[in-house]
Amino acid sequence: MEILELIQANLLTPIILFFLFGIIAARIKSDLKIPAAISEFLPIYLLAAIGLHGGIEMRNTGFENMLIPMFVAIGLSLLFTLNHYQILRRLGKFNLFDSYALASTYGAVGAVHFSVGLSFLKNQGVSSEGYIAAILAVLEPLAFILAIFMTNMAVAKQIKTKKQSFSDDSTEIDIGLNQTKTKLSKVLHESITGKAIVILLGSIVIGYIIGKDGFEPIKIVFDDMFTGAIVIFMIEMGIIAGQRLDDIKKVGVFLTAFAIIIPLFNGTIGVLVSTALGLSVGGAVMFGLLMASASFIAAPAVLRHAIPQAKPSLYITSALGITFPFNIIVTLPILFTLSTFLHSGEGAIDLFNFITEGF
Amino acid sequence: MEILELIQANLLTPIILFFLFGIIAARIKSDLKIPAAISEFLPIYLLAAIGLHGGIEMRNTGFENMLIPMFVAIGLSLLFTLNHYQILRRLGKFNLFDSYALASTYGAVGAVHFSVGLSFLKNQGVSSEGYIAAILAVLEPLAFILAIFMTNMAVAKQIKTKKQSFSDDSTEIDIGLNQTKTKLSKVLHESITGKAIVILLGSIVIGYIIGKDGFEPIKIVFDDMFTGAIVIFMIEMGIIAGQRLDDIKKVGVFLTAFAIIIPLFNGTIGVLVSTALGLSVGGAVMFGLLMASASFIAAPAVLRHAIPQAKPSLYITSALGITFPFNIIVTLPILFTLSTFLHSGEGAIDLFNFITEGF
Amino acid sequence: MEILELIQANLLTPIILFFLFGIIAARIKSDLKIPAAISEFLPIYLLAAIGLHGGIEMRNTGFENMLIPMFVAIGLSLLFTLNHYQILRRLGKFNLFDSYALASTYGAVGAVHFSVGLSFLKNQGVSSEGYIAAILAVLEPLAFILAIFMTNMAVAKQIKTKKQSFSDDSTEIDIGLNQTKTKLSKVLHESITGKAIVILLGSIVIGYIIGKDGFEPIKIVFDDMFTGAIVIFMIEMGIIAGQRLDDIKKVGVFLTAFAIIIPLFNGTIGVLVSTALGLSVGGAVMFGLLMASASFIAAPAVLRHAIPQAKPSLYITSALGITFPFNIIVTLPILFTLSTFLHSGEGAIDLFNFITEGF
Amino acid sequence: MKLYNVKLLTITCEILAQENIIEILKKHEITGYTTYEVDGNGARGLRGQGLKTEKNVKVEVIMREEKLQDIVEEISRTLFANYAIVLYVSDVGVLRPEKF
Amino acid sequence: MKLYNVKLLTITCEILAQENIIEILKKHEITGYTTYEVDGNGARGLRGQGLKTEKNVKVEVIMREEKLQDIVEEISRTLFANYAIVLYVSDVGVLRPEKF
Amino acid sequence: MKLYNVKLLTITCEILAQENIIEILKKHEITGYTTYEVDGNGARGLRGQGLKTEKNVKVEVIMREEKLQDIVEEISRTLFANYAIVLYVSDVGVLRPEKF
Ligand SMILES: Nc1ncnc2c1ncn2[C@@H]1O[C@H](COP(=O)(O)O)[C@@H](O)[C@H]1O
Ligand SMILES: Nc1ncnc2c1ncn2[C@@H]1O[C@H](COP(=O)(O)O)[C@@H](O)[C@H]1O
Ligand SMILES: Nc1ncnc2c1ncn2[C@@H]1O[C@H](COP(=O)(O)O)[C@@H](O)[C@H]1O
Ligand code: NA
Ligand code: NA
Ligand code: NA
Repeated sequence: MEILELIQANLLTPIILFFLFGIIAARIKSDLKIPAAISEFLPIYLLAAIGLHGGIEMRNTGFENMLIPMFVAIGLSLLFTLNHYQILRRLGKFNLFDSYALASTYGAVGAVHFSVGLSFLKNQGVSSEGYIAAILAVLEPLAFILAIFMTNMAVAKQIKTKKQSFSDDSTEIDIGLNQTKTKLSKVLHESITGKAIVILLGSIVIGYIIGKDGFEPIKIVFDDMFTGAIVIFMIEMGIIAGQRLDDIKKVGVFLTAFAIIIPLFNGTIGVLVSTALGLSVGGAVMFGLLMASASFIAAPAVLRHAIPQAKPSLYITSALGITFPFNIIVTLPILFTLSTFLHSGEGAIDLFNFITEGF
Repeated sequence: MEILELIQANLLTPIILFFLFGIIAARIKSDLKIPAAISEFLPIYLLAAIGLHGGIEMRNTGFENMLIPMFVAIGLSLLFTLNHYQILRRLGKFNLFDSYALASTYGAVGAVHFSVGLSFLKNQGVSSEGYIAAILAVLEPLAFILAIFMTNMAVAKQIKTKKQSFSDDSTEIDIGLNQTKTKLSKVLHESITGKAIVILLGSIVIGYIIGKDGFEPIKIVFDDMFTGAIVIFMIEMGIIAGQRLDDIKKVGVFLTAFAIIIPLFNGTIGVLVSTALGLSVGGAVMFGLLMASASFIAAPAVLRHAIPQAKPSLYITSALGITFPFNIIVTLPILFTLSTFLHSGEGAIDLFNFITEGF
Repeated sequence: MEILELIQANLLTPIILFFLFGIIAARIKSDLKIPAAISEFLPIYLLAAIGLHGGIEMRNTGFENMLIPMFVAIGLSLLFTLNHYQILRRLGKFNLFDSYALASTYGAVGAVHFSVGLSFLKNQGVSSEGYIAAILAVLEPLAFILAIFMTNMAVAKQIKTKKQSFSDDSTEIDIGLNQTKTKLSKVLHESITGKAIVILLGSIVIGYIIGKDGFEPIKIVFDDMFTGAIVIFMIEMGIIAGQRLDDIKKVGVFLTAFAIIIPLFNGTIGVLVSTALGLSVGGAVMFGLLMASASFIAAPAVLRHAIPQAKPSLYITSALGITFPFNIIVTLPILFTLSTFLHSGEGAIDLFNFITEGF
Repeated sequence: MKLYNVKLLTITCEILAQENIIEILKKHEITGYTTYEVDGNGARGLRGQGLKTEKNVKVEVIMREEKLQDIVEEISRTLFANYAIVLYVSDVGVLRPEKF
Repeated sequence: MKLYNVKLLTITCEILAQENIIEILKKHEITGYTTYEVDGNGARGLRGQGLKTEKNVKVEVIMREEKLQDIVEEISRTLFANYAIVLYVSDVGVLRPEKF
Repeated sequence: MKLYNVKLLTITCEILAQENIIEILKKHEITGYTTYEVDGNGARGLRGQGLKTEKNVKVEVIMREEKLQDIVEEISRTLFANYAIVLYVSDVGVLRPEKF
């Protein structure tokens, strides 16, 4: 089977192998770790490289065609987030806070996923639309904002209900509502000025301005070294994932299944839709991967403030310990196979039928 | 206009754009920052690269011609420092301590300026005399030593005057004078063993010894990656500059004007003089840039000990928040245009007249 | 003389020059230092690069021939360690703890030595057997384990002797013996899961799996940048060695002589034996260098726990302050000359006679 | 030199709660404090390995006894339930009590 | 808010002794502590420059007075001779004494 | 194990004043101390972002009461005017008072 072969080939790349190595190192309780300064710097570097690359591509290919995929991505992300919430709350019986936190963790996007995806495509000799980096930037805060908004609405409603029963406590409740508003506007500001978005957007703009020629003097650092840098980062990600494997018991069977099925489902939808929108083979893979990805670097920083009642051990562990490995090892090759199939002669026809029937 | 075009072209290079980006990131209160270990390491790396490059060049071209430019640079630096002091104390009405601190901040030289200048020239395909790196090393401690010496002289005089009025307190005053001497010798030692000078001089010597062939195995790290490394450093410099923009109010109009006019003036003199001394187009630019530069990494470390009474918010803010951006965006292209003009046929004649008339 | 010329040529490479520079910087009390995060990261990076390189080579050349050299290396290391102990305890009059600690420091191997050796060979255009990286990994914990075992045996014997005289204290002694066993098994676990071995073994396996093609995308980071990275690390090693030079007085004449003669002796044996085993010119140099090397990064971490009674100022200072500089400046070129000679026509014959007579 | 008695409040908590604490201090008109990152172990398990957001931070605040009660009360009310946090108070002597 | 008196034990020692200390704490059923790397100077000379293994670490433990005596005794018996180490005890007030 | 009462002097100051403080300690024949970098906020504004020279450092010194007075006096006389600095003293118990 083609997919299995691709999964196997993907499994044997340095990125995946060093990730697995990191997991093993953590499991045997080795003291190996990448110093904090390096592992804090690497995401900044990776995002700058992604942004520059995206900006340069956008300059080459224009960004007129970007708007529709962007809005579709936004729409899908919001839909997915709401869908996750329903599944988690109804079927999973998680409490309100955990449900929203998890829903948005999986509705959000992951920059490390994106880096690995770009490297995977590079390895396959396939390119992707530069503007997908811009979509990454826009999606990054989206699911969080939705989740926080919804949580606060829900909490406000609860408080109001309480208010009606004990009508003497109204000042305290008003304060509560006000605090909620302040919190929302603060989280909004924090999300938009968060380092990931800022460096990503900034680099896209700079990449767009400087173009291929201006990029030349820094190409070695921001392009040639990219995969090597990911490899180093993956060691640390593997170690952290490995340290969390014990917590998977706490995550439970339901959430484990959720952490595997949802990315596959969201990713497949992403590939189908973006192919229908006319994205290239590689572009559809990246689009699908964005939909499939879960956030494990931005999520704790935002959700801990915004929904402090939610348990971080749930959303970090499932995103980093289950979904991330699954996505880069299994989902990514599957999405690639799917996209290749859809973009080949027959796939395109199939998809055409699928879409026309689907709508 | 040619200069404006060059300024514009320079503005659109990754170095400048990422610096501006850093400023914006700081202004919108993003939490973006380069981890301390990285931003402490980068100046060491940049100075090693500058030094190796200079040393290798000196081996190619010899350093017999280096002595005259070196002494002229020393002379100019000292003159400039004294001139700054007069302007700041008389016209600017700054107190003695702030005047000397600021005078030497602008009399001193900046390694980051130098790095950006080298990259700018590389971009323009112009080379420069390797020995200018050696001049950088020699100038680095110079202005500080002068300023500290003058400050201590002034303080000693004040104390002596006091002594004559209250002749009973003489032991305390002698102690004061002794402390001053200790301080001066300590600052001297600290300046000369300061990490910037040590790594710069060491690398020059090593570059000279190993030459082009010996450099080959480390060329990728110490040459090819140079501009990419500056870009990363410029993000952090931009962030720090951006954080200080609020303090510019405290700096006041006079010092703001000083921080713009003085570098332009000193830089122009530098280009003129070095061209007259026979330096190449690129060499004259680097020489001028040295004269135009202000120190914002070494200065706080030296001046805080040597003239603790001076306000660091003045000298750091003006050097990093005003002069540095102005120099790399505006002064550098101006000096380049000037140098190109002077080295072209007509310029050379003009300069000859200018010089012969001038003396 | 050929050796002197080679020593001189080696002396003038960036690696050695920056090491000497670091020593000087420390001696003049410069505040130059490489930030901790960088100097903690560099050994991990170097070991990953060594491992990948070794693994890829092993894939090319097979590792069937590896077993005999591996076992010979193990045997030699253990023999050397015991030999060191006798010399130190009998001739040097060191106490039991210091003797075992020093014996194992010199019986163990040094990854930094190995990095410098690889770079040296690269510079000479000579390759070496990839499986020597695997030997490095296996030897790393070996001498420590032996030394700890011997120390604990010795301590246990002492305690038993005591027991016979004061037979009332037996419970305490049993506890002591039990603690010893726990300690040994803990040190064993710690050694095997120590970051150096883990990253080295992991990278060998990954290198073996990915091969030359899979290595391509990360070659720039893990191969081309290797020598540049060592140079940066050597600055820090030089600084640390320089800071310890004062302690050499405490080390004493005997240990100083030991720290120079033993590596030369062990290294020579290593080259002779490995040449006899059929290793290539470069392979024999690396094998000899392993035998000659002393451990100064792993040693303190292991020995401080395992033999806390031993003075770290002895074993760190002699290994890092004396043996390491001596080995990379003098021993390495000597071993190279020896190996070249042995592998050339006449050398081979000589060796054949030497060996046949020797056994 | 006379030493004046004041209180030193030390809060060890997960790094993401630092901002909340500093806001509470600001609300009580305290702008002087010292912070640094630490590792730790406690009821919420080992902290400080892995992601930066999993670190702990210590916040130390010298303050007059008058303010202590309210600040401690607000921190414990708003943060104890959801964050990894430990807080303690000690007596210290300072030279310039007017600074705090 | 009532503050309850407990003890704060602070140990400053070379980083390689940290594990030994935490084991001693564990043996006495204490799992809460805070650690951070520091530089230092003392009888065993300047520490914190150069190799990571040459750093110092501070270990801070809030505990009830009952356990203090035994822990301090064990640390001093097993570690004082061979390691760079300094230890001191102070009085602090906490809100939730049951945590310690 | 008897604990002996000594003083713990803690100085939080800008990193460039660290050397001055250590010199003062040396002058009073104190060679034992612990230092670590911290961030802070106070009368001289936020410190610890940006340039390394803008960081704060904490210097902790265990000493006998006899020396405290003079050292505190010298630090406050020579450094309070020009440097960002805060200093406090607390009581601690140690096992080996002869070390300090
Ligand atoms: N007994 C203790 N002594 C010192 N620090 C503690 C103690 N218990 C907890 N901590 C610190 O407070 C943090 C949060 O504690 P906890 O909420 O119990 O997980 C821990 O990560 C430690 O840094
Ligand atoms: N008087 C002191 N005050 C504060 N810390 C000290 C003192 N003496 C020693 N230390 C710390 O304890 C560590 C070990 O001390 P020592 O065993 O004396 O070398 C030193 O490196 C310092 O960090
Ligand atoms: N009330 C306080 N509590 C704790 N630390 C403080 C306090 N005030 C100032 N500091 C620390 O002392 C440093 C210098 O203070 P200042 O001289 O007031 O700027 C600050 O940067 C803080 O690290
Ligand atoms: Na997603
Ligand atoms: Na200047
Ligand atoms: Na050896």
